[in-house]
Amino acid sequence: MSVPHIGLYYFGALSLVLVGIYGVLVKKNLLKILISLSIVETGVNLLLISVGYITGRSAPILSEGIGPKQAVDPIPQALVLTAIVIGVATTAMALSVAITLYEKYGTLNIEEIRRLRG
Amino acid sequence: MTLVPEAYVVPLTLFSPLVFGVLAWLFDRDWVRETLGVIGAAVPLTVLSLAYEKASSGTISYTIDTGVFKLHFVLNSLSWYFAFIGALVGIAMAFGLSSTSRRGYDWLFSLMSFTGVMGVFLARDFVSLFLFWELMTFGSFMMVLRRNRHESLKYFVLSVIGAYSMLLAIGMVYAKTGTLDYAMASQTLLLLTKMGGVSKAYVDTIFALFLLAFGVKAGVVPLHVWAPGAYGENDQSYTSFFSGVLSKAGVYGFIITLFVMPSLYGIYFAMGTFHGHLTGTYLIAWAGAVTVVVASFLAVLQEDIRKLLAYSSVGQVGYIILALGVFNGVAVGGAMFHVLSHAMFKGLFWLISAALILRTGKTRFEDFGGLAEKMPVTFAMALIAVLSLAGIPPMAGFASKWLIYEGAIQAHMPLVAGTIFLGSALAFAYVVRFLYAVWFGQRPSDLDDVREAPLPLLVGMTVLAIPNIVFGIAPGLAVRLINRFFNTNITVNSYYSISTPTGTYNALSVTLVLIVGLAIAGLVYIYGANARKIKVTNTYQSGNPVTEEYNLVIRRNFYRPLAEALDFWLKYSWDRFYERLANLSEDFADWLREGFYNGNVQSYSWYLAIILLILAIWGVL
Amino acid sequence: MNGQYASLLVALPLISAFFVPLIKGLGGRAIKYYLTLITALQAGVAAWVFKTVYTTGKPIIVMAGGWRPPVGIDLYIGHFAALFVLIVALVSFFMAIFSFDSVSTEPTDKYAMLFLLLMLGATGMIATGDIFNLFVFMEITSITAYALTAYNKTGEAAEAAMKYIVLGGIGSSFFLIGITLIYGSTGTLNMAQLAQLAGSINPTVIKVGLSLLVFGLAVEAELFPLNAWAPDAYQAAPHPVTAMFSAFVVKAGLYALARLVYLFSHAAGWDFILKLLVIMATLTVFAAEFSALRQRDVKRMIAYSSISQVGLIALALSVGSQLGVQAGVFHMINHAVVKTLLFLTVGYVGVKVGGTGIENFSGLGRKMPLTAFALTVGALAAVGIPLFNIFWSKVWIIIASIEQGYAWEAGVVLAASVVEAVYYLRLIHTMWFGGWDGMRIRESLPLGTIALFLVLLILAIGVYPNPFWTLAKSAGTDIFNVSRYIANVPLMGVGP
Amino acid sequence: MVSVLKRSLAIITLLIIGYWLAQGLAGVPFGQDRMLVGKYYLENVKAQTGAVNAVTAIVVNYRGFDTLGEVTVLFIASTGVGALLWRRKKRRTAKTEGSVVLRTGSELLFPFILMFGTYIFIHGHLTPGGGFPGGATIATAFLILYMAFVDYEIPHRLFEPLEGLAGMGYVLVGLIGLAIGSYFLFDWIWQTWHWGAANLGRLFSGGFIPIIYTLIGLKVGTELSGIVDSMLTEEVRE
Repeated sequence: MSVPHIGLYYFGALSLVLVGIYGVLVKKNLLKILISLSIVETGVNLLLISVGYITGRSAPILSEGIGPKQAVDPIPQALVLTAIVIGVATTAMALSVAITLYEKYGTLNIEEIRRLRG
Repeated sequence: MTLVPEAYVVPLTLFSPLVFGVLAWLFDRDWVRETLGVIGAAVPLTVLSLAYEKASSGTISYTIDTGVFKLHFVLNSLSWYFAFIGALVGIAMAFGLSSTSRRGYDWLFSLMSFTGVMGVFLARDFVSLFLFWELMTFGSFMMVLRRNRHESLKYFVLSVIGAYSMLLAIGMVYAKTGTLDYAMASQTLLLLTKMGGVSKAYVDTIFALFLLAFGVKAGVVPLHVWAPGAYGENDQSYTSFFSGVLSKAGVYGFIITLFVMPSLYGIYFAMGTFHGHLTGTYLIAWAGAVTVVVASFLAVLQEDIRKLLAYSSVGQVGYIILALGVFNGVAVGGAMFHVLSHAMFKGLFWLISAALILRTGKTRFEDFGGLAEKMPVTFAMALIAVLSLAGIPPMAGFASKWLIYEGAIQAHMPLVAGTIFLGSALAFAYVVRFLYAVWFGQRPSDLDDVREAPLPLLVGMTVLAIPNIVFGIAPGLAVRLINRFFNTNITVNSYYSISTPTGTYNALSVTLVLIVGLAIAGLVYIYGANARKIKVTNTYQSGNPVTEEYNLVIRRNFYRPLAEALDFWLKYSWDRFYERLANLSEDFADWLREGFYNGNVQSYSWYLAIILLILAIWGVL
Repeated sequence: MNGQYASLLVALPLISAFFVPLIKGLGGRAIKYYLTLITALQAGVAAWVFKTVYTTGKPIIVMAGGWRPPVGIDLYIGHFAALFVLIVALVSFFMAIFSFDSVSTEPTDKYAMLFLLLMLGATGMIATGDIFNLFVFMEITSITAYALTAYNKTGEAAEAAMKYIVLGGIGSSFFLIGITLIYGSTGTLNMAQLAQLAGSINPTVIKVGLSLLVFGLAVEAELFPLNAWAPDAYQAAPHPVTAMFSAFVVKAGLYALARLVYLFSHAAGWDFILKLLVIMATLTVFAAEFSALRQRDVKRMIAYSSISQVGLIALALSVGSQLGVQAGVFHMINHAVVKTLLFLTVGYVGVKVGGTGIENFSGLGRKMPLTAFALTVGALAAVGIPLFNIFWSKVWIIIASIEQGYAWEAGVVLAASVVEAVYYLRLIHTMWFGGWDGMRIRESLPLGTIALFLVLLILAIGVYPNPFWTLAKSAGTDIFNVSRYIANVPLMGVGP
Repeated sequence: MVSVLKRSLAIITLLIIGYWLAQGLAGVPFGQDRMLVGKYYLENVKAQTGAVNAVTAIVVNYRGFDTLGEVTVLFIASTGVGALLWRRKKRRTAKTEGSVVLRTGSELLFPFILMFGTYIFIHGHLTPGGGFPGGATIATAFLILYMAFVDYEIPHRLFEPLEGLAGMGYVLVGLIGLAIGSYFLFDWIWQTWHWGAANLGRLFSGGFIPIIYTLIGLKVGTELSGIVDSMLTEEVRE
């Protein structure tokens, strides 16, 4: 069992993911959980974009001086664009659900939002 | 044979009951429904009778291609024998239903189970077997469901357990052999066992699962608990079929596992011996013996006519299982014979109880009495049934039991033979009660205007009563039939006389002796006896005054001393055991539901984390 | 017609959904008619696609933008996708009709849009040939599902949606990490090309990546213990939506799961994933059946039953043999039919009688005879009685799993099925022999027609399964036979 | 006590999971060139799509299906939020009126933010950005108005149809591609008509990318504003 060598960027992104999951597993407030989910999403997006990075190259906009050999992988960036939007959409849905929940239950403590069980 | 082309024999036998049942359900009008139903039940009997020559000398096969599976059916002497018995009871049931039921529902499902039974008997591959097995169970289950939810649930759960064991066993057979045909599967399995391609435990499991599946339907103790309720809480005319034929499907299953699949046959040898007997079959013999004893004792103690007959059915099927387990020619021949005689006399019994319930609306012994004068024909039928069940010559019941007994002795199983004797004694005890409490003695005043059973019901009874006498006087007829598909080692001297290696039974001479004896006794009674009338209630008191609650008349608590003697054993009830098991699983279900789906999304997230953890630990290690 | 017109499967629901805001003013009823019309059109397109695929025997490869894969995204409409796209469209059509009676909560225009997009999402998930596009369609499906779950706007609905969002969110995040890893090590997202490269990927990466993909999809596919959101969502969602969840949303997840798992069948650690899936599937069946046993709410009970059937499908798909996959697909078809019928009838009772608690089903046989009859047939089919459709697929699943050496799992599944028989039996008995309050309810003609159609379908498959089994076989082969999948996709030579 | 246990359990669990993920990531070393399909894009993007920005070319053109899905997802979110927070009678929620600085500033900035957003999405094929950031910027303009004025509401009658029309426009562009080039989402402007081949790297190039991005920009702008609006309203209780 050896410590795997991963870059600092990966480490940061991965930490965000884990921190987010920690929040989901431990926090009782629904909004905090939703924020944690957003953190996870951010971490994943960062991870995705750093996988496409190639040392020493620049953004894949092929204008002056940047040819195909000088640009990083454009696909992850395109994917991240989509992933961000999906994250936004999920968060928006989640927040409106949280608003409804607060109206109906008068609380955001997830231990009290347990009418459906069994 | 030219009357029904060969290609139509099997489909007509299989599907005419179902089709006519559906028609009877659709055209739910008086007379129309009954006519359709009787026709539906009559077709298989007619077709089978016409096909006798062909089926007993060769085979008639038939295949349905559903695309998913090919369903094979074969009419040979074995399946003909069983199917014919089924069809005979079936037509009697149809006559009975004409009197006792006014519902299309009953016709639909009873004829559906008729089709199911025919399919089970004719099937030559596992899928057809399973398919029709389920159809049969489903039809009979719907009959119970209409009348009693709790009993139907019990029946259903046990049946489903049986069905799924069968399915699992079939799956296991198919997984190894790649075929579903009985013969092919068993040959391949035997080959594989010899070459070590299949472990012994695997085959043992298949064997055990099959026995479980068939044991449920045959009502082997401790899988019998559904039977009293399901037989009792039903239309009694249907019960004649249910108890007379459906339980034989279980027996037939045992026959398949024991004889049709020779590889499993080989497995008995592989399973080793126990005190000189093959362990596998010895277990079956004892399962049958226990069933005989337990069910017969319970039958004796019943106060309800339907319960008594139900337990008696279980016990009698126990005889058949026992005989199959004894596993020599004579005993197995006896088993086959008993299949016939039990179907006949028990079917008759249930039709009689149907007539009683129809005419009096009562089911408990204490409410009956003195009906012999009111329903003379039914009484005559009851006499035949009682004699046959108690195993008194010249009825069919005697011949079959005698063969089983001979077989057990030959196989050097004295204890098993002893249970047969005990069972016979107990059977005598309960039929005597049935005979006396219902037909003789004082008649309760509210039964004074009881009429004779309606004609269709009487016709049904007659259909079943005749074979009881015919096969009783001419056991050779039945044995010759059985000898065609199984080497029983029983010699048929003539229609009236059969011989086993150790003895000969000449039914005709016994009958003649019996008639002569009866005649002498009658003469003595009429001319010589100095008869004195005593009160019926006096028999047991012998002059001693008794308290009212200990007033043991034949109509009430007659065998209470026996019950007290068995007190210790009666504390243990399989029924209660299963109830407790059911409660336990319901509690478990609640625990699981409340514990796992506890409504807290954080716990749910933890489940996700745990799965990730499992994946991670697998990845890290 | 050009095969590329199969892209209408995606374009039609989309453009129709976008069109709804423009006709918002016409009122709820008009919008429901519009919804019915569009789903019918979609069913027409799907039927055409189905016919084309099954007559030519060749899959339709839709290449978006004219780019050949792996450069562009392709829709792979093979035997499986063609069949299931048709099922999706048909079920949606039925449920659109059902919406007339059962959905009265405002705003109906949004309901219609979400309904169409749910259909779109499932269609896309089934059809797509690109792993990231699968993620996008999965998100479309699940976000619509979140919204529709909460649509009734009660506290329970919001609660169920919240649980669904949290669990679905975690699942999809990890799914995306999986995609990241796999993309990072191969440089492509096309499924066919990934299947080609599967054997050569770094074993650690593929193990982690594949596990994460499976994990993410298993949340959608309701595998135990990742299915805790499912009963709540099923119970709280509007009745037609519940039927859709059970009939095709979860199927899309299962399909994706099976597709990805078999695509990577040359990858390292594949056997472990398969074993894990088998265990999870078995536990799914077991836990769900027992949870349903004492359920007082019939809709929730059927939801659990649906989950258990899904577990059975997952078991079949993950035993790892062609027969198993075929049986699983067959079960998918049967389950879609049966559960549509069950949720339709139960939902209809809920609408008409005012609740789906078991007490509302008492005497239903006389109150609403047609509905009760259909419900009974559905229940019997679900139990797996012969001559009803599920029987055949269940038999094959059991055989297939024993064949692959999973005899114990088959035993557990069957034992759990006994429990299923018990609770359905209670329902049937309550309906036909329970007390009746003397009321008689007029049943709607269109819904009765749909119910009868489904009943006849159940019986037809039950009595003569051959044509459907043939369909299921070719569809199952489509999933299992990866080399044919690769050969069918016109990959252009983008290589290292 | 339970909480401490739970926290420590969570940490241990997450460390193991993290270690496992890190192991996986170690197989994909950071900063190395592992492009396969990406290289193809970089080499052919100018010729095949007329766009300089490879990312937008991929987003809109090569992987158009993703973007269509993406647009749909956002549409779902706005619809879903609208459905969930739908009220029979509603009014704006606002605690206090914005300060003078805020109000004046937002009135002043509003047109410029709109313009900036528009700039971003019509230059999507040339510069970083595109429909989504542009749309989001536009939505910010409306968000500022919401924050500054208590009774401000977006013009619903205009926005909702516009949102639908923009979405339909996108699909229609795709369907025209199906009609002309026999592929859905086929870039007929560039591939069939070769428009803008002369001004590669300038505004009027890039095939249908600017058109789609304009539609997306409008759509995203109206949608996000709609979401903001839905969340900032509450039911009127009689």
